[in-house]
Amino acid sequence: SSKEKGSTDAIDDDVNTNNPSGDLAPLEKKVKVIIAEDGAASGAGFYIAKEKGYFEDYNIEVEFAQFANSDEMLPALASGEVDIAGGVSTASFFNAIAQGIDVKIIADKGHNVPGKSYFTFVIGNHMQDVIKEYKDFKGKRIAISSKNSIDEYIYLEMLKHAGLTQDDVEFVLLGDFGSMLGAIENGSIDAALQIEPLITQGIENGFHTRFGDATDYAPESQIALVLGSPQFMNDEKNVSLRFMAAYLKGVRDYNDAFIKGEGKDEIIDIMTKHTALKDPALWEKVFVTGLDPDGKMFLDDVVKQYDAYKANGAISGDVDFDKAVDTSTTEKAVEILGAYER
Amino acid sequence: MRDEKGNVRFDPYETEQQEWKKQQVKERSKQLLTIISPVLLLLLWEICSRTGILDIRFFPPPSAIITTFFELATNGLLWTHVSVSLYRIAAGFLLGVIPGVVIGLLMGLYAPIRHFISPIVMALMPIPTLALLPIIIIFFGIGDFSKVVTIAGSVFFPVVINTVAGVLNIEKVHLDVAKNYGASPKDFFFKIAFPGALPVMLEGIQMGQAIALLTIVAAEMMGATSGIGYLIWTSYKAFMLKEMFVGLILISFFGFLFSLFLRGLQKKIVPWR
Amino acid sequence: MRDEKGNVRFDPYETEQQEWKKQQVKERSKQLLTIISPVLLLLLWEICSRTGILDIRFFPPPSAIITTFFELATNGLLWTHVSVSLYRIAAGFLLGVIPGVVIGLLMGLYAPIRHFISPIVMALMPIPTLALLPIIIIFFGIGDFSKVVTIAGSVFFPVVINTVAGVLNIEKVHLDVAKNYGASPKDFFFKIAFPGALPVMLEGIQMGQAIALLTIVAAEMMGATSGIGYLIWTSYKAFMLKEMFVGLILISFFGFLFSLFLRGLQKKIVPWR
Amino acid sequence: MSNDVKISIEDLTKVFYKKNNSVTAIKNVSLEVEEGEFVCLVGPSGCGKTTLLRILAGLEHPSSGQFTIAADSDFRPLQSMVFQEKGVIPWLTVEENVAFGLNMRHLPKEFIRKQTNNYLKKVGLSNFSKLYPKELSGGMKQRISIARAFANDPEILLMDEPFAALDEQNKFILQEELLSIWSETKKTVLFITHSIDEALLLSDRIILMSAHPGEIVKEIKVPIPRPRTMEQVRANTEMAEQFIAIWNHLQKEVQRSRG
Amino acid sequence: MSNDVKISIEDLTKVFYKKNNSVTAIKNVSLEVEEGEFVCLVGPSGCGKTTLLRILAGLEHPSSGQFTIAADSDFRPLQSMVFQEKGVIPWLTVEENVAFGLNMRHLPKEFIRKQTNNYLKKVGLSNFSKLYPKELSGGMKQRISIARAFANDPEILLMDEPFAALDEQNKFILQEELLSIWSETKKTVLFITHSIDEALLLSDRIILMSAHPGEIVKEIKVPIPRPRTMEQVRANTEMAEQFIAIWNHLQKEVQRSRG
Ligand SMILES: Nc1ncnc2c1ncn2[C@@H]1O[C@H](COP(=O)(O)OP(=O)(O)OP(=O)(O)O)[C@@H](O)[C@H]1O
Ligand SMILES: Nc1ncnc2c1ncn2[C@@H]1O[C@H](COP(=O)(O)OP(=O)(O)OP(=O)(O)O)[C@@H](O)[C@H]1O
Ligand SMILES: [Mg+2]
Ligand SMILES: [Mg+2]
Repeated sequence: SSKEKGSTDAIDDDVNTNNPSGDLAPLEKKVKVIIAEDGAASGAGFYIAKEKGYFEDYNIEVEFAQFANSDEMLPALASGEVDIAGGVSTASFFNAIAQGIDVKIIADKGHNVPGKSYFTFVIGNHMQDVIKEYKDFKGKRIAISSKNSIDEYIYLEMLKHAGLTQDDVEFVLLGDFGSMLGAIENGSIDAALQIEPLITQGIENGFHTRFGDATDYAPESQIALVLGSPQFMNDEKNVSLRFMAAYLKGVRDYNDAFIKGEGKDEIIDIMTKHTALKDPALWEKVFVTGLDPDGKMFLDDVVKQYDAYKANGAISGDVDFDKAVDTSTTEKAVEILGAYER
Repeated sequence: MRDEKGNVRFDPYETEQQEWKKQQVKERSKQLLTIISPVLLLLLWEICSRTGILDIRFFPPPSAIITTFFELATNGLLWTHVSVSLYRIAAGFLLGVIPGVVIGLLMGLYAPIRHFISPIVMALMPIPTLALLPIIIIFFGIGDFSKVVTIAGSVFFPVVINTVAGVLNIEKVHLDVAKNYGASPKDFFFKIAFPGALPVMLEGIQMGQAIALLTIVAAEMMGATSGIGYLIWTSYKAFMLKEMFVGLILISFFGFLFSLFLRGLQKKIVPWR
Repeated sequence: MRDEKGNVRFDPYETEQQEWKKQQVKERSKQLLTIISPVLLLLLWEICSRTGILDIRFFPPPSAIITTFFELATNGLLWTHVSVSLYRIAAGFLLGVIPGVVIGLLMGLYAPIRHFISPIVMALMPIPTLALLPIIIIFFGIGDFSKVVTIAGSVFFPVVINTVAGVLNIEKVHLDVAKNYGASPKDFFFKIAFPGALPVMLEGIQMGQAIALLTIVAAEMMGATSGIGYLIWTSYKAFMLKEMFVGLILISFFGFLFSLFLRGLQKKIVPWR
Repeated sequence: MSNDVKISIEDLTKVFYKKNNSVTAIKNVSLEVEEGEFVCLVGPSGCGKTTLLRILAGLEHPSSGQFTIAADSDFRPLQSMVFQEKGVIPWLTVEENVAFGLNMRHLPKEFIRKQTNNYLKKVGLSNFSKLYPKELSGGMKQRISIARAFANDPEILLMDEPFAALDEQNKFILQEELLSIWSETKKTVLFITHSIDEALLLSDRIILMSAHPGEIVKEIKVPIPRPRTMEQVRANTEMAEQFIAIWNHLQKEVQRSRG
Repeated sequence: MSNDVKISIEDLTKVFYKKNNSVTAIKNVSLEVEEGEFVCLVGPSGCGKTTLLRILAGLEHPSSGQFTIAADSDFRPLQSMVFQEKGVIPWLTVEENVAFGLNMRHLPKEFIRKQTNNYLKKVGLSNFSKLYPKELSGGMKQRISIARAFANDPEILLMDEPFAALDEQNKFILQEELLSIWSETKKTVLFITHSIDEALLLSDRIILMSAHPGEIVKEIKVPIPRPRTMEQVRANTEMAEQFIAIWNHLQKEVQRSRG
């Protein structure tokens, strides 16, 4: 797909309010950008920007490619099959980079909003009277969806917070979140690190209840990241800048809707269209993914996670964060759009 | 009927006709069983999930699944999923069957080729599709073609193995006939080897069809935006179990259909059996 | 050698011995091919990934994979994975084969049972294991047993189908013999139906074995903490491809081994073939 | 040889009924076979010989009519059938095949062993007792089938072209063996064959059947005294006449059923 | 009938060599068959009859010795074999089976059609030309095999017990048909059989072989003029003597090879 992209010579970043976008000029030729998605709500920025025509304003056509989870996107991203992907912070991700798969970390794609974590622990109904405090997790079976990943990282932070060691609890690896519902219902597991909207659906269906909030012990965890293919970020700067600007516009609408409560119906409409959560009423109840309107990430936390995986022996090789992190395009886009008023 | 001695006699023809009629009734009741059994199963499921024996949250009753089916059908989405998957299955099936047949015939006919390739086939066959997905993506990208290749890959093995077996099982006397009547290599291939291997080959193809369906979920796990496998997978991940069951029932339905279709085709293709 | 007329004559025995020796050499070179071909494949792979024809990040050279294999082997982890998986495969295999054989025999012998069960088998068979995982978890939890059940579920179908086919393919004359010599139902079952169906049944079991291996990754995707499937899946998810390939090669190796083992067993179990 | 009637068939008819076409395989067949008699049934292909034998063997129900087999002893089975080569059960060893009938009747192990060995010896298969049938030639397989039926010690023996698949020399060797066992046991035998020479060599009486519907049209007493040899059969001019008579009958029937 | 030599076999020996045991199937077989002659090869089972025929048919190499088949015409194939029932190819229709040899030689379509129809008519299969062999009886399948070989119009015909699997009545009908086609075409035929009657009915000359190693031990000219009937063969006392002579030879050979 990259062959048909626009010129790469000089960056065209003149702002002109007469442009359809109100800022940057549209590309001369229509360019197609392929975004790898896993149907998660954290792709909100992409969906909104597409539906509200922010991409179109720049003459960008986006196409979504569905993946089961973000790790599987990496080979596709590195080989240029897709231009943009959402990456959950995992050892796999760092490993791929360490082993020469060149991808760029460019913007925030998900963090927990304090007190409203979309990615947090739940406990089974049979545990409601047993687990009252974090230290009550002692001796319990806790399901996590993957090892050497943000999931395990949050899990370990929680244990630290509870004053427990890994030997105090029973770790269960359960490949996907859907299966956790069944497992927690039949008592195979006592608690799980679950994600929205399954948290809310599980509560509605009476499978589990939310337990505390992940920001209690991991307040500034970077859960997911927007990743760009190196070709896309380096060789097609005109496209990537415009893409990022449109994306941020989408993210800002999302914040307007879910944080400020402005235009919520329209956004929920878009979300039901693009994600697996088709019930608008449920959207009113879920704790949504935090998406920074300026694309800012908790980079320190990313490095901290990396160090943790490395200490665990899950990473072979080294990641050069200076090379892997490239926020320049995002910063430039924020510059053009102006900082978001919170 | 009584004969001259006054004994009761039965008309043998009538006796057999009665017998035959009884047989027919039995036959028909067996066919009825075939229809009843899935209905009964669904009914049982309905009752179990209504009475709470089955957890309704995990096992929505068939009636609810059917409602969902019609919802999906009326908004048209379902047909996209079905047609996309059918296309992929068909294309993958062909892409697996054709090389499978060609390589299988070559392996069957030429011992050195057979000895060279069969260990590779034996070694690659047990590797689960699921584990091959990343490699397939690297080679074939994330487009439709990669799904087709995934399916083709799993169809290939049973076809190749049965084709080889088919060729090796051709009766020796037919090879002698061909030789005695001076068949050229080309004639031998098309008049003896291929049709002779066909019946066993078709068994392999039938198996390949089953495997193509089994693979569709794995194939559509990655990089897809539609398809029955995609429907199942995304519905499941979003805990929309009714939609998931619609997908499962669709697969099961198509499996049934394809089996019948291939059995019919088999009768057409090998009329001599 | 010359005969009385002075013509060169050949000793027919010697001629044939020469011929036989030539044949033997050919035979041995074919066997050599069978060993050479996987070696050649690995060599090609090594060269391709060293020269960059294959992307080394996705296809680590076999030499690197072997190094990783020895690393894993020496730290003992590998044996845990292997033994856990072998246990699950064996248990799942048995749990699929035994009911498969029993139900298959019943279906083969009693037409009403066959007509009742076969549509259910036909409908359930195409449903991919991957899609059944959540249901299996709900019913069987996340322990070892759920993996065993997953494998059993996929082994069951080929076994049941081939067992039915085996029973139905028993030559009619053998049924006549049993009837004529007054076999009781029990004797009929054990002396005629079971051994008569055995050869075709064993084909199904052989297929079941292949499927058990194909399923191990799916089975160990969820709730496992060890096993070859777990090794493959977690290595893959952590982008540790060398470890993943070690797992794949192990599966391929065991697939090869099991096939040979079952073929050997088959010869023991059906010596009359 | 006593003159007791062993098999009595009365007005037996068998119709195979199908939706569109029904076949009358045999029609009003009545026949009496004496104790110890060796009767051959000869007739054109498809005339219902097998059908008649299968009815007697309990493998088929008659459409009308009945038959009785006189039982001398309560312990003996009424009848045993000698099937063709394919009737040997491939997954049983030679020994197990011969013991099959006895095993099915759950007789004492020791008795079965003795009886089996006895008949294995009679047909010359003692050295092959542990082998599977696939390792044996066609003639040897047929010996198993014969030994199995005789070992079962039934009231009567039914044989449906047991030697049809054998070559002429093997056929004769087996015919001789059959006669020798038969003369020891004096069983009543109903034997189907297409071979007139075979019928002349083996039987006391030859029953000729017509093409379908199969009816009994003629009976021929074989005049040569036993023991007979093939040379006698071939050299005897009376036999040559008999042969030609039967031959002409069969040719006529075959022509008739084809025309 | 000319006196030209059509098949000349010279000192043919075939050894089947295996690691542990080698079998000399035929040993120093020399034989001349005249143009248009019908020669039957008779011998105990396993004496190498099939082996000899397979060598002539080009399906096996001789270990030593050679043979020549005199070619009258460049267009004709040297030989065609009539295989047993199983040699009929099940996935070809009756018609295609009969045309098989002609099709393999890629002759003109029109010629093939005519030749095929001609021989289909001769063996009475015209009405069955579009059927597959499975729908036919054993006798009809054997007719296909015969028609196929004759339609191919070879220099010589080789037949390996073509009628062994048929019942006696069918066998005779086919023998008559074979003789009638043969007398029209006057092909040279080498025919294997175990049936002495068959050999006496069909052949000009009978070659007797010994049990293995297979050697030719005796030749018998059949004295009855053609056309012959089975009645003649059976009624003729000279024939009966011939029969018994051959019979005794075979019995002796069989006993010898068993002992
Ligand atoms: N199960 C059956 N269903 C229908 N028709 C049958 C069945 N069995 C036999 N027949 C018919 O009954 C007739 C007599 O058959 P049967 O096998 O008894 O003849 P046969 O005298 O034994 O012939 P052959 O000499 O060829 O063995 C034939 O026309 C045959 O087609
Ligand atoms: N391919 C082979 N390999 C080894 N031995 C063989 C082979 N073919 C035939 N023989 C042996 O050669 C001998 C002659 O066999 P052949 O088939 O020619 O006999 P035959 O006279 O045709 O017997 P039959 O009358 O039973 O058909 C036999 O001992 C047989 O075992
Ligand atoms: Mg019959
Ligand atoms: Mg032979």
